[in-house]
Amino acid sequence: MLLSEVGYARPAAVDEAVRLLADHDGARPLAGGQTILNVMKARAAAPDVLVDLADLEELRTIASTGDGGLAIGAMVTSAELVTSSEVKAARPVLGDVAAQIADVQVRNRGTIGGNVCSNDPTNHLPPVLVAVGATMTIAGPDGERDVPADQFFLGVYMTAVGPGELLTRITLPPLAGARDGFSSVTIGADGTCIVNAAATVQDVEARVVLGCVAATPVLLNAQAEADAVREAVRSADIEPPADVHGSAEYRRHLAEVVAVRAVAEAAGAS
Amino acid sequence: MSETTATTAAPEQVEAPQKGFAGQSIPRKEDKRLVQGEGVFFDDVKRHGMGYVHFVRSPYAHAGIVSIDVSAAEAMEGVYGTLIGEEVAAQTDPFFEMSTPPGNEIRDYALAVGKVRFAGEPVAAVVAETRELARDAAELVEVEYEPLEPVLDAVAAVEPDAPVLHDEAGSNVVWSGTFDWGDYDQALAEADRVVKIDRLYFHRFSSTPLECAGALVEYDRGTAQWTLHCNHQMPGIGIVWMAPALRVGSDKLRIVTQDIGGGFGNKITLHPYFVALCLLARKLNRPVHWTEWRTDQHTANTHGNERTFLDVEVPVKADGTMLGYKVRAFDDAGAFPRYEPLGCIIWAQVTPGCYRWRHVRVDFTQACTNKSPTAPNRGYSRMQQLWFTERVIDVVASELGLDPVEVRKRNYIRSDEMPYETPNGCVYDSGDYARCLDIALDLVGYDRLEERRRDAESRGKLLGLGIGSTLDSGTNNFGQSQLLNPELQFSGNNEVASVRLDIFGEIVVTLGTTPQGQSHETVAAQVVADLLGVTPDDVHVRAGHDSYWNSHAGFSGTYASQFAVTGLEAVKGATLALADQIRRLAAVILGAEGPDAIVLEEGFAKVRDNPEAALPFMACGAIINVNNAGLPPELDDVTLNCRYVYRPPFQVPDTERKFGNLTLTYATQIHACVVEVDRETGVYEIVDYAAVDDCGTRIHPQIVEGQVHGATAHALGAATFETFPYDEDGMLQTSNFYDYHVPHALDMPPLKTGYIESPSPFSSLGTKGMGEGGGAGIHAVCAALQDALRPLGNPVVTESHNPYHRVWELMRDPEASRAGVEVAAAR
Amino acid sequence: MKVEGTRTYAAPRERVWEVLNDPAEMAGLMPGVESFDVVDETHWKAKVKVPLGLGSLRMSIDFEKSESRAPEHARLEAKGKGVGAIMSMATQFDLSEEGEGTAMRWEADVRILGQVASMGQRVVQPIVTQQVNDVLTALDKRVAAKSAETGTAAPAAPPEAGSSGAEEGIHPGSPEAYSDDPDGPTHSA
Amino acid sequence: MEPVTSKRVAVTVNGALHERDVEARRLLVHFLRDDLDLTGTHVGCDTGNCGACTVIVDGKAVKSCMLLAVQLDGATIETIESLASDGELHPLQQAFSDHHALQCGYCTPGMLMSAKHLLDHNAEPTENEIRRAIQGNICRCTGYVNIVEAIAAAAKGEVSA
Repeated sequence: MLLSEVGYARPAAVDEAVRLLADHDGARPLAGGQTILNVMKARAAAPDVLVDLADLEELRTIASTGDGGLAIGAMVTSAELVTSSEVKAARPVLGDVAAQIADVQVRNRGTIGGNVCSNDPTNHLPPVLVAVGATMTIAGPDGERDVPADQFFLGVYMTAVGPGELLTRITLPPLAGARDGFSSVTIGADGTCIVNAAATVQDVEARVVLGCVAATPVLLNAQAEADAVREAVRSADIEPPADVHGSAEYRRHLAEVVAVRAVAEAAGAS
Repeated sequence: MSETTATTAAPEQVEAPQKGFAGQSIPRKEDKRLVQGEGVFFDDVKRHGMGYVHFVRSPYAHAGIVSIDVSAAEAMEGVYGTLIGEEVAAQTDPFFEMSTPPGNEIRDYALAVGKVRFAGEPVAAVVAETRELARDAAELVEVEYEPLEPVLDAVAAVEPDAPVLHDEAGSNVVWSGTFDWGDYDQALAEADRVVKIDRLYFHRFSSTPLECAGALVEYDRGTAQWTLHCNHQMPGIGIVWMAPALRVGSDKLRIVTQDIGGGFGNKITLHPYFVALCLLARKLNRPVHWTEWRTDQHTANTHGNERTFLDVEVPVKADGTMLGYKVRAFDDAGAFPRYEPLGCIIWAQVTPGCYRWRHVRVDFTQACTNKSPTAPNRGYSRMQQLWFTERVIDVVASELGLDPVEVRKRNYIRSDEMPYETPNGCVYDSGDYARCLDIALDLVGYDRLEERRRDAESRGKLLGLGIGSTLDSGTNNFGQSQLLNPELQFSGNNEVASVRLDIFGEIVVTLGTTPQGQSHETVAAQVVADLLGVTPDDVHVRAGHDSYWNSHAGFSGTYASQFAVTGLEAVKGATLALADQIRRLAAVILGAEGPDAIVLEEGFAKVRDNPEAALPFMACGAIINVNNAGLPPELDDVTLNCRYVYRPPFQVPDTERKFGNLTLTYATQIHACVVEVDRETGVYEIVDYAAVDDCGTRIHPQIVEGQVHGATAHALGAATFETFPYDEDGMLQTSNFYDYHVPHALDMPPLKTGYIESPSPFSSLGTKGMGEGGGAGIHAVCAALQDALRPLGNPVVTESHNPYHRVWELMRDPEASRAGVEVAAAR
Repeated sequence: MKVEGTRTYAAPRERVWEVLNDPAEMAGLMPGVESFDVVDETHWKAKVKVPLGLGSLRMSIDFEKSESRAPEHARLEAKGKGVGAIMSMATQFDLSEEGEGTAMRWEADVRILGQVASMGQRVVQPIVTQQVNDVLTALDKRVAAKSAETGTAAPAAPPEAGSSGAEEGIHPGSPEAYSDDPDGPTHSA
Repeated sequence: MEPVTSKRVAVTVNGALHERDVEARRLLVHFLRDDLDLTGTHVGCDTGNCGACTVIVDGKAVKSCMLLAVQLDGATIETIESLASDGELHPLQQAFSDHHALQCGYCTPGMLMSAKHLLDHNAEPTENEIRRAIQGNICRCTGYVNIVEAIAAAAKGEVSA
């Protein structure tokens, strides 16, 4: 509950934030803080400096892109995703899934950027963003670079955001006739995730992404049909972690079930 | 989603229409401060110059302590001082142990001495200027350990080659003994069948009160007295543990509580932490403040008892009548016995559960393991036993193809048999289990069960109904401790209250109890108001407990479902004494014939037949306290300050036969639960739930119902989500609320409640202790799951905790669970 | 928690052995090493800052080489201590010649005790796997580099990104390097 | 700009402006409880699960153990101490008492702030909306039955005088 001593800075602009992150070894961005503060309370990991992104207004916007997609600032909260009419219109799955994150208070603070950058295996958004084919924009000392979501997640609590870099924006392509679905098994209603899956179905092709079965989301491609999805999960040979909420075997089984359900939901979505 | 339905059935025994406040759900006196954030919990108490304590805890489940170096911590700026086990061993004596050898050889101190026996055990303490600094400094304490092999299972712990936790005891056995009641061999001879179950397992969890433990401790050098502002829920017993360990008289410890954020038994054994705080306050000559955090509470405070039942045998007649049972039970006490081995006998209060089983043989062993110590936890020790009896009923019914409702009704003790003496001499005071069951079944729509099964099936779900029949035994006879250790000088029980009329006529009540949400201020005021002819608003019940100023008796505290009997009998006794004094005083002042001519109404002592002659309570208080010249000598003993100690009518049990009445009252809970299981995932949802309660006369129905809701929520949490499992290294796997999922608002099923009132013949108000319940929800969920899964190869639910993955395993491999169950022909 | 696997190197067995048995080389393989002291031939001490993405975990680690049969087998025990965390690891590897190159069969038994363990197995398990992978990836590169220095064999396919990334919360390898299969898909030539 | 390990912050709490030097590492809940003596806000866990520390910051319910006090410079905070006015209980407080929606009272301040946040944004919540609104608040005494009833009653203005 009690944090180690930590430095704090609250830059007014993205380039200043990037400079702070680059200048200080062990600096980490502080977005909503709903994961990193917990880790710091446990003193399981100790950043030396927190760079508070609260004043970076340009990271707080949700905008429709010209092609009907969405550009979401990294500091947009889960609560804002839930109520955003742009999200509802363009890619409703994002709001639906954001509504299942923890609880009201956490959704009021927790951000989309923080959720994906922490990449806790139990998080819901990483699989969704991989499934929809989002693009992650990372600002660094040399400007911005784009990383596709399926290359963004590198490990538990690790992503493609490097030293002196900052995730600023997440761009979702337009649905363009595709449909999204999501399914999860959690401990109680909206509790800690046991296994989840997100799916995007275009015509008869499904992109299925499994969460909480590995350090990073697992992307599979299959025909959008139950047996094919099940087979794709089987042949992915996942080795899920075992814990008190489920053996590796149970998670492997659930992965098939939620994958099929996510695809079915996508197929049924209008 | 939720609905609360009081059954329309008339109460079992209707007395004359209620006159007065008892029986009414009046507004709670506690609420005004609590809804405004103006309660005073221990962590809200501050003192000038106080230091914050942080405990250095063992990362190992079992290890020798080679060395502890606190020099770097002490050298840090802002650090006031430290305490280590060697100092504790020098300055204190080990805590009193209740067991017989070898269990009583165990030496338990405030900090680990020489060795650590569970992960999270405190090995040192650091005090600093701020909370954060104390933790920083704690990281600088260097402890060198020599890791030892841990033992993590009670059955394995008593094997000859198991690692031994307490070298001084030479064995991990805390207590073992055999209970043999009725004639089990004869029962076997009479039986037509014997149902055998290899293993049943009741898991480890706790009620995890939302407020963790803690204290602000002050030491007064001049008087050598400590004051502890804390949340100990049983100060009387706490002092009995602490004072001898600190080598002082009990008067040197003053325990003060006001509001306590839930206890559920988990705050009964805080004495090791508190002794460490006392030593620090004395050593550093400054107040010290310790706040336990959630992770600490889960890893190193108290857990409920974990129990394994092996080699169960149930002799059954062809018609489904069960004659009794035989079992070997292993209870896991964790690293130190502390409140144990009382759990080795408390279960015996409900030996046959709700059933007319007459022949029982139990071989009971309790052992230490390298896990967090256990302590009483809502439903303490009886819940484990009641789960066992309910599993026995359902497994036997299932194996013999009998209907679980019919089997229960056939075996339930009948209302016309009350008071009923169990095979071990306990007396069930009153109740009507079959009627409660009918109400519960009615509430969950039992008559439409098959129709609902088909409907669920059409949605890919399996529907099942389960019943949990339990008893909440209240008001312990502490003489039961002599069945464990005949040398112990405890017996009976007591509780105390003081009621007085103050100078301005205020009615002031102090209780011996230490409530943590049980509404004692309100309920005590109802009883006092009725007896003195005033309103509850006129009755000032002191909030919390202060061992200096509150009357308290040896067994005072809030535990074991007893306030409605012990607490209220004490309140009633003190109030009657006060009423008598007021009447005597008024008779003299008003010139009435005698005390019997005086009635107490609306804050006045009035002459019965002359309403004009009335003395307000304010005058009574003033006359005795400040205007007493010239009072006649017959009023010499009138103080208007009356203390009453209630002692239940207990005998010392027969230690040879382990026979006797162990509890005064038995409240009944019959729960019915309907689950729907998802065939693909094992995820299940409770779609209908009814809790029917009978706690005799209800003084405050809303509060009683609140306790029913709460006990049900605890049971449902334990059934599905809440568990304290350890990995092979002895690391707790659920040390926070992410992994130890407690029910949230969306997790709770729609709850229906019903009640009957079977007044206890053994309490003058007809009340029975209640609030703990018997874990009926756990039993009902187990039974409902077994019922739901029947079409999938009839798996047997053998564990009390059934998370989704466990249900999935039962569906996938029913034979694995069935392998341990056998129906044998009787010999 | 046990992790194990096999890998092959496009380098002679002696080369791989050299890297694995030189404490200085070892120091280069571990993530976030701040100091490394050789106590004697079989005992070393290190202070590391284990990168955990959200921040680092400092640990002091004592190493003991408990078995060594050049150039084929070695066993190493490590005991680490950090704030709220105790790590103990027993690792062993066996090298065999495989054509021009070397095959390594390895296993590591890692135990994490203390408060860090409370973060839950589903987090700790992948992190441990990840750390082991970091070491193996660094080993790949080191063997390849050493081979390049001496020109004995073609280098193994090196990972793409810079190796200092791990300390900064970015992983040096491609995403696949962090799959749960510690063998990694394709690190050998 | 250079990072600092402590900082002066100005926050408006329950209508009063407070300026304090505070360490960067200090959690908002400890700032409220220990520095400002507003002890009505409670701590029930150390992982942001239990919601006992819920307060309203700039109109939004948040868990005060999941924020640093330094993040709140310039913010407006409402705690449980602000709910009653002039000795009159807020309808939610009265409803909690009417319906026996509290036993030990430890979760109650956080629960009430979550409920207030709900009613501030949704005057006529359904039962499910009420349950979702208090999903982040753990109560270990009541099983939530009476809490849900109390919030519904307060929304409808059905509270005793």
